[in-house]
Amino acid sequence: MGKLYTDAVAALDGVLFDGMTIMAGGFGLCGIPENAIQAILDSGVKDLTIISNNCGVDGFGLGKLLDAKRIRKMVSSYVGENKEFERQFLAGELELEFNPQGTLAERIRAGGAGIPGFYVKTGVGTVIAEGKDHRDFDGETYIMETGLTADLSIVKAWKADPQGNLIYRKTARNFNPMMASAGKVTLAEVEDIVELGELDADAIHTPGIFVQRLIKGEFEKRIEQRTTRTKEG
Amino acid sequence: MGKLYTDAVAALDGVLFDGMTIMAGGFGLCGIPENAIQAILDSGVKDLTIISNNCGVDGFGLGKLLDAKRIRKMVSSYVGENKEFERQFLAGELELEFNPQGTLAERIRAGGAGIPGFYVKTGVGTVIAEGKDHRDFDGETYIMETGLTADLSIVKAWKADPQGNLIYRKTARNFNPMMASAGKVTLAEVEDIVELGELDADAIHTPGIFVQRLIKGEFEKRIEQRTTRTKEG
Amino acid sequence: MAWTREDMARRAAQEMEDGFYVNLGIGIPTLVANFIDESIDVTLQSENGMLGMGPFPYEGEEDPDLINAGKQTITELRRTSYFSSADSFAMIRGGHIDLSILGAMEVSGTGDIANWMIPGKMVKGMGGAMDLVAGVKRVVVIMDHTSKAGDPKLLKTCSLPLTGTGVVDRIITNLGVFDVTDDGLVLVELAPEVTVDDVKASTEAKFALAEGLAV
Amino acid sequence: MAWTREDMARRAAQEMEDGFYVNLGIGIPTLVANFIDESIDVTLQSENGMLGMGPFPYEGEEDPDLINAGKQTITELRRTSYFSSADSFAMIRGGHIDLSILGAMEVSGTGDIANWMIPGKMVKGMGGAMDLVAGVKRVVVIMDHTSKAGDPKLLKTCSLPLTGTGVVDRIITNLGVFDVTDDGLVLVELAPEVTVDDVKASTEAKFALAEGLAV
Repeated sequence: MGKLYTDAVAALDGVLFDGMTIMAGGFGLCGIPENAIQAILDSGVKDLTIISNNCGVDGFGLGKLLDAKRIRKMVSSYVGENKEFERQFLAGELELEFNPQGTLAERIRAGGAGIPGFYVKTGVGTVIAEGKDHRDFDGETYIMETGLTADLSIVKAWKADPQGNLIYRKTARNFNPMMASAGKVTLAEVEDIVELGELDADAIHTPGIFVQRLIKGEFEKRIEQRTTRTKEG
Repeated sequence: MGKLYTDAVAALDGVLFDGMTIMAGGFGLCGIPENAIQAILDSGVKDLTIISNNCGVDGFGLGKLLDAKRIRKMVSSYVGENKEFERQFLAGELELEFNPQGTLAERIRAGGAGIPGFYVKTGVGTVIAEGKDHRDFDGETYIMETGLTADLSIVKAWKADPQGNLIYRKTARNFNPMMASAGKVTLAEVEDIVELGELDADAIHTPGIFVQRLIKGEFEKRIEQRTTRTKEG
Repeated sequence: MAWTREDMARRAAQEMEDGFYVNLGIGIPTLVANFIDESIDVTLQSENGMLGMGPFPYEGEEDPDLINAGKQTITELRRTSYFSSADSFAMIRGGHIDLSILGAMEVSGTGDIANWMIPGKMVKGMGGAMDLVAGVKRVVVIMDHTSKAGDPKLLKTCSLPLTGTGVVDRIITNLGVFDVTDDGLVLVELAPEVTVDDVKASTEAKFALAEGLAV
Repeated sequence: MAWTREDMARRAAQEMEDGFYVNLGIGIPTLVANFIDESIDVTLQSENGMLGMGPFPYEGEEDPDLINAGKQTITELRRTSYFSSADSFAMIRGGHIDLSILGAMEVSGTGDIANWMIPGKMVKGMGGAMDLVAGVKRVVVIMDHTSKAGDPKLLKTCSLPLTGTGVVDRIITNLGVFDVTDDGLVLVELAPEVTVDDVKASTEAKFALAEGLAV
C-alpha cells in the first residue's frame, strides 16, 4: 500500500469528476494546497462546489479556478479579496453560501466525525438562521447546523511521513485538519516528507488514517498583506 | 496574574462545594490527576457528581473518593474494575449514568465548545436511546446527545509552561484535553513545568486559556494491567 | 472438528486487507493481531487514543502512559500517532476505521449485537463498544457458537440488551463463518468436519447456505 | 472635543483586565493593542488559530505561515500556541474568550449589532464576526458615532442585516461610552467638551444618563 504519488496530477488520477464537491484548506493564502489547485485547473474538471473559508485572490489560489469559471458554487465565510468573484456573483454565474467562520469549521469537523447535525448560538436572529431548526436549551435559543463532507479534500501541511501522518506549521494549520477528516478522498501536499518515525507521535496533528494520497509539493507561499515594523535604533 | 499554585490543596482553595460536578481526566489509571483526587478527598467535600470514563480501582484513583462515599453519581462508560463500586451501586447508594465512550468524549468536547446538543448514530435502537430525541438525516436515524460542563475539571498533563499551555504524553492524553475545556475552573497537574517558550507552539495540546490553576504534582502512575513479552534469544 | 480460539483468530485475520485500519476488541479479537499476514500493511487503532499499536513491551520496559483500550501495557511503532478520546471516536464514528473485530454474547440474524450487559449481573458499562459497532465500516464478530450452557448465541432476536442494531457484517464462530445479508444470515464457511446439520442443531437463527459452500 | 481614533482605542484598552484573553477585530480595534497597560497580562487571540499574537515582524522577517485574521503578517510570542479553526471557534463559541472589541456599522439600544453586510453592495461575508459576538463573554464595539453622511449609528433598531442580537455590552464612540443594560442604553462617559445634547442630537436610540456622569 503506497500513499505517496509523484505529483498532484498523478495523485488526482481517477478522483476528479464534473459537479463534484471539493474542500480546500487554507485561510486567505496561508496554508493553501497550491499544487492540487493547479492540477485541478489543468484537469479541466468543472461545475465544482468548493468548500473553503476564502476564495483566493485574483489569479492565485482558488482564484485560478474562479478565473477559469470552474466553480459553480462556493461555501465560504469571507470572499472579499477577489474582484472576479464579485463580477461572477453579480452576473449570476456563481452560487454562494455564506457560513459564519466558526460554524463552517465545526460543520466540517462534524462531517468528518459522523455528526450530521449540531446546535450553535452563532447567527440566531440573523439571516443565517432563516429556515434552520431552532431549539431552546436551558432557556437560550440555538439553531441547528449540519455536517459537511466532500468527494475530495485537498490540504496543505508542513511535514508528513510515508504513512500520511501530518504536522502543520503555525497559522497555516487553520481549516486543513478538519478538511483532511471530511473528504471521501484526501490529498495532502507537504513541504517535506520525512522518514517513518521522525515525527513526534505526540505532535502529529492529522493521523495518517485521514490521508489517502500524499505528495511533496512546490510552494510559492504568497503573502497577502505584508505588514512590518521598523527596527528601532 | 499567576496560575501556578504550590500544591493541589492551595489550587483548590475556594473552588470546592458539596454537590458539585467534577470532571476527572484519565482512562483507567492512565493519565489521572492523582494529586487533585487526594486533595479533594482530604477536603471532605461530598455528594459529588463525577464525570470520568472510569472510576479508578479499589483504593486508587477515583476509587479513593468512592471508598470514602463522597460520590453521589458517576457519569462513565465503564466501571468494571471496582468492587466497591459494585457494592455501592447494588446497595442503591450510588447513582450511575452510562454513556458510550465516544458519546461521553464528544459530550465533553461539545460542552467546552458551546454546543448544547448534537446527533450521533451510536446507541440507536439500544437502551441508550430511550427518552432521547430521534431524528433522521439522509434516511438514517440518529439520537440527540447534549453537551456536558462541570464546576471543576481536574486534568493531568506531562508538561506545562507558566501560562498553562499543556502537552500530554502518549495515551495519557485521552479525556484530559476535552475536560480541560469544559470546566468552569480547570486545575491541571503536570510532571514538569518548563520555562515560557520551551514548549513547541505547534505541539501544544491544551492552550493555556483553558487552564485557570496549575501545579507540579507527584505521581505514582500505577499500572493496571502489566502485560509483557519475553525477549527472544 | 470445531475451530479452536486460535483457529478463529487465524480465520478472522483473513478479514484484513492491505492498508486497513483496524480496531480489535478485548478477548479473542486481541489474538487476531498475532495472525495478520506479514505481506500486508495493517494499522491497529486503540480507542483510548492511538493509531499504530505495537506488541506488549519487553519486561521492565512497561510505560504507564502507554496502554491499550483493555488497559494493558503496550508499545508504539514508528508509524504511531496519539490523539484525544474525542478525536479517537470522531475517527470511529466518522467511518474512518475499515474493520472492527469484536466479541459478542448474542448476535441476531439481522445483525443486531449484544455484548455489554447481562441483566441481573453487575453492569460494567459499554465502554467503546456501541461507538465501534455504529461507526466502523465493517463489523466482524468472533464468538463461540453456543454459550457454556450450550444455548445458541446466533438468535432470531437477541434477548440481552443491545449494543447496536443491524450493524454486524460477519460472524466467525467455532463452527463456521456467517454473513449478514439483506436476505438474512448466510453460512459461507464450515470448520473442518463440521456439517450443516451440526450448525443447524446449535443455531436458533435461520440461515441459508452460500453457493459453493463446501459441505 | 470628540475623541480621535487613537483616543477611542486608548479608551477601549481600559476594558482589559489582568489575565484576559482578548480578540480584536479589524480596523480601529487592531489599534487597541498599542495601548494595553504594560502592568497587566493580556493574551490576544487570532481566530484563524493562534493564542498569543505578537506585533508585526521586522522587515524581511515576514513568515507566510504566520498571519492574523486580517491576513496580515505577524509574529509569535513565548506564550504562543497554535490550533485549528475548529478548535479556535470552539474556544470562542464556548465562552472562553473574555473580551472581543469589534467595529460596527450600526448598534441598537438593545445590543443588536450589524457589521457585515450592506444590501446592494457586494457581500464580502461575515468571517468570524457572528461567532465572536455570539460566543465571547463581553463584546465592546468601537465605532464613529455617526456615518460619514452624518446619520446616527446608534439606532432604536438596526436597519442593516444583523450580525447578532442582544450581544453588545458596551459601545465606545468618538462622543462617549454607552452600556447596554437590561433597562436600555446608558451613557456612562463623555468625551472632553462633548455635551449630552451633542450626543442626543446625533443618536437615534434612547439612552439614560449614568449616575455620576460628569456632564
